[in-house]
Amino acid sequence: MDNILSVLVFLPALAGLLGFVVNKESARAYGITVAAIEFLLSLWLWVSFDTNNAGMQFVELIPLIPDFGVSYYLGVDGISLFLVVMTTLMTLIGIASMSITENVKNMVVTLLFLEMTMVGVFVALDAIVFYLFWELSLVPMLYIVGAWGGPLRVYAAIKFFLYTFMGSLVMLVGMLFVAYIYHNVTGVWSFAITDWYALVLPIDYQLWLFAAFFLGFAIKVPMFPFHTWLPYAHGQAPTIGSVILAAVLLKMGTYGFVRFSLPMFPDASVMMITPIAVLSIIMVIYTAMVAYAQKDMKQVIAYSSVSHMGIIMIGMFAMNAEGISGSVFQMLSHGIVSGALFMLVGVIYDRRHTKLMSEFGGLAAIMPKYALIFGIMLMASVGLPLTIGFVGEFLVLVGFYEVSPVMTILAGTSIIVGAVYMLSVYKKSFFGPVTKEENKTLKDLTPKELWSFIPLVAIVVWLGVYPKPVLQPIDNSVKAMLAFMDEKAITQEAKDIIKVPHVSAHAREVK
Amino acid sequence: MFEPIKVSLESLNLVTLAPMLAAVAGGLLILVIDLINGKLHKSFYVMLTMLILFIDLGATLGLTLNERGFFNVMLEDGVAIVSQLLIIVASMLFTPLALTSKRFHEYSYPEFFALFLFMVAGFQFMVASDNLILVFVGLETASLSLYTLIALHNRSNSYEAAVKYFTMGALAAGFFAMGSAVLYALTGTIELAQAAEVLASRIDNNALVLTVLGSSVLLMVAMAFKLSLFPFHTWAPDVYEGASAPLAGYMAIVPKIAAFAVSIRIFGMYIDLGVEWVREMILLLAVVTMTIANLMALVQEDVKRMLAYSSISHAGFIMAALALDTTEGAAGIFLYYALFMFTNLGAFAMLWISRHKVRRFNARFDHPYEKFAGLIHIMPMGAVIMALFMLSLAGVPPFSVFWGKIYIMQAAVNAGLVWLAIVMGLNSAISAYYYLKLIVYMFLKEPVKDVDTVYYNLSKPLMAVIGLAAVATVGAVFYVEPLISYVYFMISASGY
Amino acid sequence: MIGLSHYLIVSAVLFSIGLIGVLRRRNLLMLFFATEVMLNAVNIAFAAISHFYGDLTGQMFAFFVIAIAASEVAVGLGILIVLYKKHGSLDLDNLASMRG
Amino acid sequence: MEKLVYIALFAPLVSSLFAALFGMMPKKQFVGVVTSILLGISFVASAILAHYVYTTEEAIKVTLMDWIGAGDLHIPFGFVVDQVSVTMMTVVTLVSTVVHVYSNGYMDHDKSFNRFFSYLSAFVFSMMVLVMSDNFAGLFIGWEGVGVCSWLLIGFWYHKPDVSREENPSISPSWAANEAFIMNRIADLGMLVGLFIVYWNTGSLQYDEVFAQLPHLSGSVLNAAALALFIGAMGKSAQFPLHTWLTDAMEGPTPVSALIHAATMVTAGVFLVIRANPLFSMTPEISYFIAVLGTFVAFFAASMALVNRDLKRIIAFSTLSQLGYMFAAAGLGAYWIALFHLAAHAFFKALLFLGAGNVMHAMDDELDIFKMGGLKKVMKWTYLYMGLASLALAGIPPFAGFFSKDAIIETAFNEGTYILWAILVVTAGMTAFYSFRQVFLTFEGDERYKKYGFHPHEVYRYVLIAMSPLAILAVIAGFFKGSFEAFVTELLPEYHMSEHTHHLAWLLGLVVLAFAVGGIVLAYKKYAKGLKRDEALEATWYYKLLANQYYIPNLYEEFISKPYAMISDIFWNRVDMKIVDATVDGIAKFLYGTGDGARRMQTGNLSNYLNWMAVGAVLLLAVAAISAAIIG
Repeated sequence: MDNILSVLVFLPALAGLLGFVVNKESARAYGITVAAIEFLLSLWLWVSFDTNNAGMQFVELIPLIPDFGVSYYLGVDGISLFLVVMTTLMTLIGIASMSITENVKNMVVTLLFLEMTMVGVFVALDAIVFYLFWELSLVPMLYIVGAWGGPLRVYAAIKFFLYTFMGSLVMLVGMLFVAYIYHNVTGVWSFAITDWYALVLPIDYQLWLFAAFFLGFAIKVPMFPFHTWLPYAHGQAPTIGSVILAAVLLKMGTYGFVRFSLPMFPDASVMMITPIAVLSIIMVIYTAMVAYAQKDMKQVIAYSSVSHMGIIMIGMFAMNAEGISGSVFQMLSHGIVSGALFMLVGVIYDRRHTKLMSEFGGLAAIMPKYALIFGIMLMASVGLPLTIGFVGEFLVLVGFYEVSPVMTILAGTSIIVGAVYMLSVYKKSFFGPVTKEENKTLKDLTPKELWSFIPLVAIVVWLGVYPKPVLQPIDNSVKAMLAFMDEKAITQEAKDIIKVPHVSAHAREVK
Repeated sequence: MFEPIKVSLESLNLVTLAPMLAAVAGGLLILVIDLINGKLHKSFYVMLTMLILFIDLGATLGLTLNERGFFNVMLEDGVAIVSQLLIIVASMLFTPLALTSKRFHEYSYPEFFALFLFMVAGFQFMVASDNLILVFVGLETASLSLYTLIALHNRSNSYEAAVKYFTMGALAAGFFAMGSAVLYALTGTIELAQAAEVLASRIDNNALVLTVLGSSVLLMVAMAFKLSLFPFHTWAPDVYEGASAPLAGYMAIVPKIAAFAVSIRIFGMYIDLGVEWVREMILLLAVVTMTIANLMALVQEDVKRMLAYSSISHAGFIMAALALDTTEGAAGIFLYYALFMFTNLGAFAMLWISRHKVRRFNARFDHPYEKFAGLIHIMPMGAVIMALFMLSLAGVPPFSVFWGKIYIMQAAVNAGLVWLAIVMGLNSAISAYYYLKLIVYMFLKEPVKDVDTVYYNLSKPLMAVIGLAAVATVGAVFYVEPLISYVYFMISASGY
Repeated sequence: MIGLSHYLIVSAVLFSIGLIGVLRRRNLLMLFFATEVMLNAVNIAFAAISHFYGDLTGQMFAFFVIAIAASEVAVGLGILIVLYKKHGSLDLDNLASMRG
Repeated sequence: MEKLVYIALFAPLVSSLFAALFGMMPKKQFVGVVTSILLGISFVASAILAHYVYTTEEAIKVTLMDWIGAGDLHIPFGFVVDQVSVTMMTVVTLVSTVVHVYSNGYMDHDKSFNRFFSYLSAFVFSMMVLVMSDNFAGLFIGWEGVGVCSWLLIGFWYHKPDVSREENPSISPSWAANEAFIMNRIADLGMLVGLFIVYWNTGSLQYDEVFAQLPHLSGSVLNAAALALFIGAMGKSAQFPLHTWLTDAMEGPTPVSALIHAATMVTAGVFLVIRANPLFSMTPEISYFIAVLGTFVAFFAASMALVNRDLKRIIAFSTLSQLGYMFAAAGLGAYWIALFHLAAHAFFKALLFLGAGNVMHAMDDELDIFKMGGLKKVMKWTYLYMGLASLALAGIPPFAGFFSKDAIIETAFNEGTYILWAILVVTAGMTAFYSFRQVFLTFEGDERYKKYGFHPHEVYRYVLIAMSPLAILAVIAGFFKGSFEAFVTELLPEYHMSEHTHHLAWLLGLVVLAFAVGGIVLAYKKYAKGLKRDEALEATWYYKLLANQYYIPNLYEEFISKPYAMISDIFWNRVDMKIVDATVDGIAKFLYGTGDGARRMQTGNLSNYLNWMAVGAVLLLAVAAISAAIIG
């Protein structure tokens, strides 16, 4: 099946359309089934993926608007493959664990459309197609936050939409400009990212374009100081919305950096290492402190997302394979872990209809399973070795250390400040005596809830102990990208900083 | 003694006139039929109008490219043909909207349809000539018909709208005429092609700067009025509000297409001659218009009025393409309208089906946002389609307007005006707010009253039109390619 | 000797008078007259320029302007009559139900 | 032999997972039994491995699988069993086994019995990973693993509420657990940085490869690496200024204190320094710093122990003090002596803690030694054990502590660092004093507990039996000093006293002994006959200073915790909400406001509209004229 990517993209959309016909009572089951099929398909994609090939695979290329250079161009490499798999997985688990009772059918249909856009973003190799899915993903999310959210939902939804929309329009101008240059150089219109990679741009163009793309991606990530939409969106979104938002939508921003900014503007990227690192460090420390000040459990997780995205960002700009692979791995890790944490908050919210930590306390005694899973995810979140959270964070910090020891130490405080707010959440909610009468009768996780967490826990441990199946394809593609960036860089500075690994992945297998 | 004037029919090349003649003859036919039998139902006239427009369309398609005719006043170049096609298609979309399930005053007069056809003919004359006399005549024919059509809606607001539009239109006509006079004084001709030649030799004469300035500014005012550019836009919101919804939607497209065609001819000439300030003026108008109109749209309480401001903003957006004076820019204008047409008419048609005889929600407005609250519960399909139109207008891909937007933004980038593209982008972001506001009302709020009748006016033909608009909006990605190549070919063939 | 420029100045002055009338008048009927003045100013200009160039197009334009002015008056008065029937006044300050 | 390595390593993991299966169920006695047996198996395997290494003098290396591979970085799960690690393995598994058996009795009535064993075994597994790993990353896994287990176990009784610092200096188990975790994390950052330095300069994290590369590195790099790694060690081994968590960690169940916070985990820092001795021996400045810090902590902790009234805290301070001794030895280059003291200390300190656990058990978790006294009548065996352990701790021959501690003090003399030597000698005296102050106040004198209505009783017999190996080792471990030296110096650098020192050895020993005996005698005089409180002394500033741990916890709270919380709050409420977010909203509001302003031009009045047109025309003219003037 060579066109598996198209199937992956459009199956959920088609299923969403057909979903309108499905009876209300069966909508949930329908959603789970479709998401499961989609997940299995993505697993198949992984299985049939050639892990030794660092380039694009399963490429599909159909000219769409040749006069304008737009084509329907899809493909995956090691970097995007796992983001696709994570997307389908989190959608499946999200739908399966969904606790919404109102308008379930609309929710299922919306989620399926959202899944299409998310998969689309990760497999698109044409800038316009990428942009198309990128923007479209806002719409279902707007609806999810706006229709099922909390009291401020409309404000949050619109803020989310407009903020990201604004940024991405600037990015669009950047894309158009790249296309223009490409046309000037080659005489052909093309929006294909792989074509764009071949462009060697002068420094000032690179810088301006980097800035344009940066705005689009940074708002999505969200980087400080563009992050304030996120706490609102998370605070108001229903659980499923937060899960998808944190797990997948934020990754679109960081993915954009790997897919566009780094390979297209290597020199600008190198020049921007320090500013980006500074912003990232602010994200890491500042938002961690803000998270510590929160009273609402969900807001803590929301701000912690920003903090973790800081780690991802800084790793991306390490300009060596350790850092970038770690950063991509950390995207997956953060996707799984923060998704799970939001689901966990959702569990308690369903029971108590509050997320204020002051309302809880001593939950460990009443809901031991819940406390256990929360504890595992907490540990993964603070980057405990042998959980998924460590691998990425460690690699990121290793990688960036080569660039700047001092900034690495500052970013590394993430393991301290992260522990501070996470442990404080755990202490406030789970430890201590049970003070509130209504908490004494809370039910522990139901089998349904438990079974939606078990796969996540399994992944957290599996990829913490044995990340190789995932890390190696990522690493291969990253190495290829770095080699390419190094070759393309025009300034000596960039050539010096971009580090091409000389030892291949297999050279030092287990002896 | 005067020589007898011998004009051979071939040299007149009447084919170039055929489209307009079809429309005019059709209008007359309707009047005659009404004289013979005054009791015919509006559906008869609607269908007749459709047929006449069809003939008109056929005649337009049959035109040979870049042909002149009728004492060389007709000029059927690419711009003319493309804009005529757009005008006719938009008219064909508009006409069936008369077939509402409720009766409306204006459609009971067959004159409505006759006037409508005269108006179409007027616009066609306007675009199909580079002779300022004919442009002026076409402009006035169309405008006078349009004022009447607005007034026919028979509401106190409609009269007010008609008067405002009329008065300001008369002033604009004065400006246009004066501008033509100055240009005439400058060049001794009112044919743009010849004027350009003459001007080219005189443009460096510093003594004439004032005249060039005067002519361009006067003509610009007249066109800016037609295109509803800030600060000449003031009529637009009121007129849209006073006019019936379909007519408002129509006004946001057809007169502007015609005005753009004329503007391309006139201002393209100036820019080609190296009169940079014309470009500056256009850019300024464009940027200010799209921004201010956007900001004003933010604060509207009525959907129709919001859409009025939104179409002003879109006009500003397109105006920017005019400043580029590149083939892409000119093609962008028509491409944008071709894509915008369906969405915009669809959106206004959605308002049309919810039009009530009496205002139920608000003392002043017919279509306040509250009216659409919870539409998803009342009329799910309608809400989804309206949302599609709104997203398209906001420029969310892959819906139709998005393609127009990026084409124009690309054109701006290609012309070296990256800042303009960024301004366009940011404006799109601002505009998203008010479009979203409607979506929020439709999807995220509970209905305010138990409204049995949001889809009060719905009928099969209206559903068909809206359905067509929705399909065209959603499926844009599939026809953008042929559209671009056709428009681009036509525009470049006519030398712009 | 009265030259082209004199005519043009007259035309410009008339045009300005018309414009000021349009801007200052509060009665719709007067306003219409003011626009007529403007159009006639244009006619003078056209006629004069036409004579200056020895070219008939200007005069043709003037004729068309006259025709259009006439039809404008016809349509305009029609609308005014309906308006007057509804509102009972032609003062444009009373005509501001739509705003904002 | 490989199988034995895996058995030794994974038996605790299996044990932990087995116990975890029943983690949420009511007490199951067999869980305790099975885990104890599995730990015993691990011990046996370790012992066999130790024998193997001892006899063959070769290390066993195994690689389980790849762990992380990215860029040029490749980290396998590799384990090495050599002289150092096998010593640690044996000590760890031995103490663990004893503690597991002991816990069967101690946790008898706890409703989270099963969970406790799960955590405890998980800890042992982490510790085994820590000591057995053949690379720094693996060490870090264990390092963090023990941290988490320590967190879980300190906070084991998480249901206790927070109380004020006056009431309980540790506030609550969960508070203490968090404090321990976060403080360790601070140090772990240092450790990570050490790893990064090592990796980027040697291209590997494998011990052997790294150590082989060391001679090629510059001094500053070595110093940086050594310092960073030592910062890591400071956290885990609770060295000043990261020491406060250790005493607070006493909130955990006493077996935990014995195993984790005395015998094993806290010595991980010392282990790291010993493990990385090739690095530290190349950085004399850092090593000297380590020695100085160690000496300081030895004295500093002992001083706080002098006045403390809390049974477990006294032992905790003594642990801290002994860790100081170990660092002093390691810092002075006597790695094998540090390791020897580490092992010996593990035995007698665990014994001491378990004894304290017996007392607590008897006294219904009362910890104030001022409320005890005369317990020897009911708790003979415990008295014996604790007495033995205290003698060993005080360094009285022929008990284990004498041999190990004396060697350290001798080393300080040998290195010519006489100030360190003097401090260490004085500290030895203090150690003897506070140890026996505690023993006498608890077991001798008047039976103050009766006043408070306690009914103490001796613990289960099997618990006492379980403790006996530790007691025996506390007594005899010192005798193996020679063979131990021969064994570990296969790997570690040898350390010999100079001729001069050798001559004075008996004299030096005597001085130390004199101080130790002096301390005991002083304690006996003051406390053996019963508690006579010296109000005047207790009111002095230095007494208060010591009793309040030099006010360091308060200092941390006032200058770190509270400002952190305050700044966090400011960041959130003032910066994030009022500046960052308000700017965004401000832009939106500005746009909206502009729209509201602009709509005012739309008056509805036709005359205004016409004026606008005229204004527009004039403006256009102006713009055109200006740009014409500019552009030309």
